[in-house]
Amino acid sequence: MKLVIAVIKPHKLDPVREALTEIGVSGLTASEVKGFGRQKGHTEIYRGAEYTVAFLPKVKIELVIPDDLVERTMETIRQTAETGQIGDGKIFVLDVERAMRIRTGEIGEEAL
Amino acid sequence: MKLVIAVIKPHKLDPVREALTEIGVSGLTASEVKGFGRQKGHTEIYRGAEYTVAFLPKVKIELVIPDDLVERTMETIRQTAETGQIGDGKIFVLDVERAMRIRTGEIGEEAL
Amino acid sequence: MKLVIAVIKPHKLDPVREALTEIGVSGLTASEVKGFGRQKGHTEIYRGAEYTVAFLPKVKIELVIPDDLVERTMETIRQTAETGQIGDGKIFVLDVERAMRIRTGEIGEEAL
Amino acid sequence: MLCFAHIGAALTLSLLLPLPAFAQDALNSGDTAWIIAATALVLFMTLPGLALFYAGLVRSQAVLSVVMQCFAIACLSSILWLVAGYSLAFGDSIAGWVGGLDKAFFSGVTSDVLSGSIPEIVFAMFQMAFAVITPALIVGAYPERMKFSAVLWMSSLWLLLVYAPVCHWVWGGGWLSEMGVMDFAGGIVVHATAGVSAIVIAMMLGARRGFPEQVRPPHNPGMTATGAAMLWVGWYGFNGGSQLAADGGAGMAIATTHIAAATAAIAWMAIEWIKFGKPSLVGAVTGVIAGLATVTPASGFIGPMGGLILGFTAGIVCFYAVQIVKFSLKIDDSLDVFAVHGVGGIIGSLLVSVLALAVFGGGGLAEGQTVIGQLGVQALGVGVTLVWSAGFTFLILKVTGALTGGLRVTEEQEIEGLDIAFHGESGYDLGR
Amino acid sequence: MLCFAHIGAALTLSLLLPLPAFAQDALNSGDTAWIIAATALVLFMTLPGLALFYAGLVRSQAVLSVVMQCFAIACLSSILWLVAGYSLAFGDSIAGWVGGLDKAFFSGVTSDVLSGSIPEIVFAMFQMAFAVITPALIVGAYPERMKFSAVLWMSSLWLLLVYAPVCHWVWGGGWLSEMGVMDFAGGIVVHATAGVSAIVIAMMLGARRGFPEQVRPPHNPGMTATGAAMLWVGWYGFNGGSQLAADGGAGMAIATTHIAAATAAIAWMAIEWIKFGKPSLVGAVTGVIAGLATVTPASGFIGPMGGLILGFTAGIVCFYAVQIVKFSLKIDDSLDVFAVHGVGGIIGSLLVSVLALAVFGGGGLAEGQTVIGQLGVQALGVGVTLVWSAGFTFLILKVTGALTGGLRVTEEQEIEGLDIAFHGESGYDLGR
Amino acid sequence: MLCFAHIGAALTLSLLLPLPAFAQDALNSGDTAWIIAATALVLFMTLPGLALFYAGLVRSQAVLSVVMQCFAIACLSSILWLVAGYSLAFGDSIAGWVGGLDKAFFSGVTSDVLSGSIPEIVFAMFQMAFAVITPALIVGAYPERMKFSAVLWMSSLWLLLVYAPVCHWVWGGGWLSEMGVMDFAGGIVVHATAGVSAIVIAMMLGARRGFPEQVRPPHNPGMTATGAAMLWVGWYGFNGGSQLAADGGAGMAIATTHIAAATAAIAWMAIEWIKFGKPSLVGAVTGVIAGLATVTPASGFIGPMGGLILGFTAGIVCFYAVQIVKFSLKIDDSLDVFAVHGVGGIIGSLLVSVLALAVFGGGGLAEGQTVIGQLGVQALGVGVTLVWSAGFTFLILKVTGALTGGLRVTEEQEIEGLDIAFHGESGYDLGR
Ligand SMILES: Nc1ncnc2c1ncn2[C@@H]1O[C@H](COP(=O)(O)OP(=O)(O)O)[C@@H](O)[C@H]1O
Ligand SMILES: Nc1ncnc2c1ncn2[C@@H]1O[C@H](COP(=O)(O)OP(=O)(O)O)[C@@H](O)[C@H]1O
Ligand SMILES: Nc1ncnc2c1ncn2[C@@H]1O[C@H](COP(=O)(O)OP(=O)(O)O)[C@@H](O)[C@H]1O
Repeated sequence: MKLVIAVIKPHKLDPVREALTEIGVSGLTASEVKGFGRQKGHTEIYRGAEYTVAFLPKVKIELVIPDDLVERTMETIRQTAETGQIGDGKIFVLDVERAMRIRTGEIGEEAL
Repeated sequence: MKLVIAVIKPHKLDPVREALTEIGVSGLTASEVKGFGRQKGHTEIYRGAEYTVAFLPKVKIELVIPDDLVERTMETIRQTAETGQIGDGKIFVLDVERAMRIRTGEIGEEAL
Repeated sequence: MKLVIAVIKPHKLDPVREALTEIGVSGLTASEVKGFGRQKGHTEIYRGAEYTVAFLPKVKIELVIPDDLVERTMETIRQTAETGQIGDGKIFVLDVERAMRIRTGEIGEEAL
Repeated sequence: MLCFAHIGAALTLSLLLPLPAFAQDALNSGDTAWIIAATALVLFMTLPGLALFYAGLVRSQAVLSVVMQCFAIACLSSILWLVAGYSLAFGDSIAGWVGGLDKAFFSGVTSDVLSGSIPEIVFAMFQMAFAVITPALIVGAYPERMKFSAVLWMSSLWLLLVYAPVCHWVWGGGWLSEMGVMDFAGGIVVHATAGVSAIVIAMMLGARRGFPEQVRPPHNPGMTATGAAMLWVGWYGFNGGSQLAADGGAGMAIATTHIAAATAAIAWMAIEWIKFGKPSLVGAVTGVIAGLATVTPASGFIGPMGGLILGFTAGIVCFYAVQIVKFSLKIDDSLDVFAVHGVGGIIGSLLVSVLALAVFGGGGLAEGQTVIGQLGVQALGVGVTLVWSAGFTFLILKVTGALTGGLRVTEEQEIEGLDIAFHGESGYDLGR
Repeated sequence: MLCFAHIGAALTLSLLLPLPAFAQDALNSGDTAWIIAATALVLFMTLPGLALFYAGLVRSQAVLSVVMQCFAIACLSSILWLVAGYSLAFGDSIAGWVGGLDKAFFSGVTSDVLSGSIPEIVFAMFQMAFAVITPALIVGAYPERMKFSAVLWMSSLWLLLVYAPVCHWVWGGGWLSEMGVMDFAGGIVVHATAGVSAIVIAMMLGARRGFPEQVRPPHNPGMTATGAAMLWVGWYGFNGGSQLAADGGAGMAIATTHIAAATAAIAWMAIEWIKFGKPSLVGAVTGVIAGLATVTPASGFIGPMGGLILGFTAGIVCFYAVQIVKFSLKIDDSLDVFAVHGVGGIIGSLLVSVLALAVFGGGGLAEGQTVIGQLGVQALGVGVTLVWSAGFTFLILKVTGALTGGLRVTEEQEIEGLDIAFHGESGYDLGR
Repeated sequence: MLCFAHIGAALTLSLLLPLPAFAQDALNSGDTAWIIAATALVLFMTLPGLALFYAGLVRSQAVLSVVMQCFAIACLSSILWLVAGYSLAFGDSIAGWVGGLDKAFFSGVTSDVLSGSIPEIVFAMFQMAFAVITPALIVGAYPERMKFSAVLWMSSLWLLLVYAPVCHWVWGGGWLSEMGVMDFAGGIVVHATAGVSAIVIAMMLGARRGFPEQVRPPHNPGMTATGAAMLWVGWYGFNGGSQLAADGGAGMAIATTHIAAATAAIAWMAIEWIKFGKPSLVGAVTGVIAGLATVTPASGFIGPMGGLILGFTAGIVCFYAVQIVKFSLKIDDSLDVFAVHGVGGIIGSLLVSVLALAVFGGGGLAEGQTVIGQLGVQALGVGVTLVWSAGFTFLILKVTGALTGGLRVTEEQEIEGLDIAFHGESGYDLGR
């Protein structure tokens, strides 16, 4: 099994979720994160004082999938999350050794 | 060392934390996440407009532990976090190559 | 490529980000987390009722870097994030199998 | 108001109360005390009341922009009211259609000139508070997608071309008041004008991204409820103050106002409970506002019974009006200005002709006026107001669009949210 | 109030001020102006004051449900007050225990009927605001775990069976007012009734999941402080308005009220500082409310000194009352309605017999009444009120439980939070 | 105020209005009604107005500490005002510099003693509300880094040593009022004293960690705007109430106040728009407060025109004052108390000598006084007040530092935030 971590633009979360369900992904976990990279942050000015906000709001999705689904998952995410603008984000893949479904105790791919 | 990632129901965080301390886990990191899976989300209605909330509030805990503790950790989390209801969550295990304690610079299992 | 996960004190985020940029890290993702470990939490008292807050606010940074940058990255984070006080946090390193830049579809180290 | 409230007051006070002889020709400190307090209450309705009511209903990325729009409109309207608005509304009538500029810059409105039993400056300020909230009500039509510059231009022109004239017709001694139209506190002047203009703007501006399926739910219903509560409290000044005296008429006005608000909220809750299985807070407070808007034109002319009837009607009719506008007509009048304020104000302005009758506990119609006759006047007043408001709003938007290079923000700005895009601020920084 | 405040007013105004001859038999526009404003202030106490005060103290998953309960109770109580409540409280007395239905639907309360120097409709609305806040105070006893339907049934029955009668006894010319009980603004009528009922409900409903160790801390103390501040400001209308006139008596009432609030807050802060090492905001504002509740029955009868003494007592006694109820008796009166309002109201209702004496700067007791004698009357009034309130609340809960198939929500609903479970809304959507 | 507002009132009321004969020597219920309401409005300015205005501007980890400081100062000041403050300000003058202790504990201020046409107890409470907000204004100078104990000591001493005497000079019949200084509602007494003291404190306390580059932006601008709106509404009571009557003078005071606020906000917005490309909400509401502070000393003496001019001046001058203090002088007067309140109050106190002239629609200067003459008196008043306030604040801080073992919190406490470090609470618990 693999853990796919994708950092995307917040308004792309729902489209990506829907696209992934269609290719048979059973579940995923999302969290709000702050991203720093090539995309510039913005500056806020209060009473003349400038505050540079280096981090931009992003959403991180994490999903564990069977090895054979990795290709399609990455492709799906890429196509759905892409806007062509700088700041679209990244996809990373890590290896997962074990998985378990808490409710049933099932392990391995059954747990997904 | 292994990184154990568990996604659980929010009100199970404290019980799990206590149970883990008892079996000798020295620390962990938790974060609020939104989960999507078999468990249905709910719909909110404002002035007649329906909003389907696909994601449910979950808590993700991440802890790095020595290899020999993996079994007991997974068991402990499963037992404590289980409610038998759909949506109890998952446990994933990944391999960790290195660890370091910032305060002391200790590395490896000493860092945990 | 490696995934470096560091849990640090919140007010160290900006210094660490700046230090990492200097050594050539192209980007990173940060999130607000709650940490539990050796450092004691605090208690809040409302109308005489004590609430022990076991978790402390921490910031988790995740960055994927080329293998050769791991040493310097860990050192940089350690030096910048250290206060010498208990609770300074940890650094973990995991292996990353694949990476992709959503905007361009570039893969591997080009994606970083 | 001027004219009718006074008849109202007259009706009320006549005979039964031994009135201090100088009541109408000298300063009455009690009346003055109440109208000054009422003025503060009406200002409180807009700032922070309406601002919070609306701001809680939008996405968190636009919360500040909504508050900012309310503040900016309040400031602009105040200045414009001083400069010309008050005079256009209450200056010497030009053929009954608009006031002259004789009172521009409040000229002649010194602290020792009276209007009835209160200083005219107090009356002018009370009216200013109305001129502040009316254009601000329209903010609910265009949140999250209109350029700030366009908001300012449009609101300013609207105040002078729509609000001031209609205010003159009804309260400034214009043609409608000549005909004896009944609008105690602004069903026509405030709610009908704002409501119909909101629809026009929503149609010309277009819907929010993703409307109707994809729009985000209200980001802070508690903020909305807080604002609604402030509007409710402030409305005591809005309707009770329109009596322009501290007497039983003012008391009855707050009674009918309060009862209508409470009844409408219960009706709205009931419908949601039946239709959706759950009564919501946003629904309940929307009912409150619907009841308040609906009772406004009638508040000083009717009795508690009338309040019950208007409140009940408001709760039901406005609920379905929202559904029709949003889901049948697919018009993104985002915060339902027309369905709640417009529809409510119109209902109230028509039903007052019936509910003012003594049988319903009302103060009765003017000497020798019949229900049918009054209904005709009311219908005419509402009709002409709707046409005038819609027409001028259309023109104003055309002009504004030209002045600001389009009314609408870019898609990027809408996605990022107006707070950062137009004001360089973010609403909540709650992290460490 | 009716009876005593007038004596109060009399005491105050007599002799020294040259009163306009018609003071008591004609409309006084100044008094009317103040009471209308006071009515708005008292409504403001509940909406949004009390709603925010309570909502900030619960978990974020129940914030809306608390606000919703306050709104719904406010609306229901208003209608019930119009329909029957006002008449049960102020209608022709039936043997001194309850009013008749002669004033049902405010019949006879037209805008030209006076009550003292103000229109009766204004008096009726002022009283309505009291009828709105009293059942809403009880919301603090059962947050996060009571069915919404049960809340509505219970509050409605409670208004008619507990509030209205007790209000009649004390202010409506009932048996307690015959005996000369002193309750200027509601120590017995408002705080004692609500406080003891809260305890009964908390015991019958059971504690929140995980009480006492595991309950979550207040989710938004700033919201609670905002509500407390609004309650403080509104209390000027609550106590000052109970004078039913704009005179020195009203002025003295707000003075004693303000001083008691400030003193109680300081006392509470001091205790926390000593006991826990840190004075908390939640503690300080709880002290404010304790002081306000405690001074309420006495506010118009005492002087500044009395305010200091009552405030100091309130801060200390109520602090320990909270500890006893929650941690000794283990009763989850979640937001401390009994310990703060009940205990405060009782203390004030008893101490007024002493502090009303001229030596403490008070206005004195009624002609020929002694401290012991007055104390007896007060104790009797408090005692009977506690028994009546507790008894009927018990019965009402039994009936309500039967009507709603149990008072309590399921554990799942409690965990998920009432906002989503019962109203289909969430309090904060601050994410992107 | 006492003296001048009365002349103001006189000017206003004289001749043209047929005054009830007993106007100045008997209770006027209308005037009393307004001043009681005004007192509630001024209390509302501090709680929750000012508390929210300031709390929204700090980091989320210090939001509660700011609200707590406002509450604690309000409570302490109220008690001190009762005990001695009122007497030091309004007791029998000792050589024109301070009042005696004859009115300590409000002795002699019974409910039947009049001050002008209102009960003295009402006047004393109205003044108490001023004594509450003035030291609370200074909270903006030292948020996030001053020990709570130091805040309490300093504020208490400041009230007695700075506020009370200056209040006596100007309003209590002291030397400045003898010279005919014009300060309608507190440009000198409130804003100049608080403003200059703020700067002194900021300098002695030192800047926040990371100032100026690294400080966090306002954590909740919407909260700040809500507070600003409440301040605006409450200011009607602050300035309008200072007329001490419900008449045209009070009406004109709220008119000039409102117009100045609106104009200053627009001016501030315009500057930001030009300079930074975006007008911000925080900027707009800061402009509102600048306009209100600036018009305060003049509000009852000038006309609408004067309001426009003062508002415009305030918006521009205060904007640049902020830049100079923060970025040129690098003084961390964190929430700009001096730049906004101090500078505003001073400008208004000087310009009133010109704008009070009839040509600007003002009520004119006192009999036989010239602009130059008046300007001299104003300048002297401002000058002496600044020196006195700065000097005593310096001494008070030295004493306080000694009493509390240093004024400043530790770096750890500052990083963790004062909410947890000093009050054991956290502002927002919005998680599951
Ligand atoms: N090396 C990295 N490790 C982890 N996250 C990264 C890394 N580089 C970028 N990111 C995340 O991806 C987001 C987008 O990256 P950015 O460089 O701004 O644009 P793009 O991906 O289009 O080149 C960043 O905001 C950050 O959250
Ligand atoms: N494949 C997955 N990868 C990552 N997280 C998952 C995955 N499947 C489920 N989750 C997380 O686990 C939670 C519970 O999963 P769900 O399918 O709803 O119930 P259950 O685990 O009982 O089958 C989800 O809300 C989601 O946060
Ligand atoms: N085994 C672990 N796995 C994951 N995170 C950990 C682990 N141990 C500690 N942490 C994180 O590091 C933070 C600091 O650890 P702590 O033991 O408190 O101090 P120190 O790192 O100085 O020994 C904790 O708050 C927690 O977020």
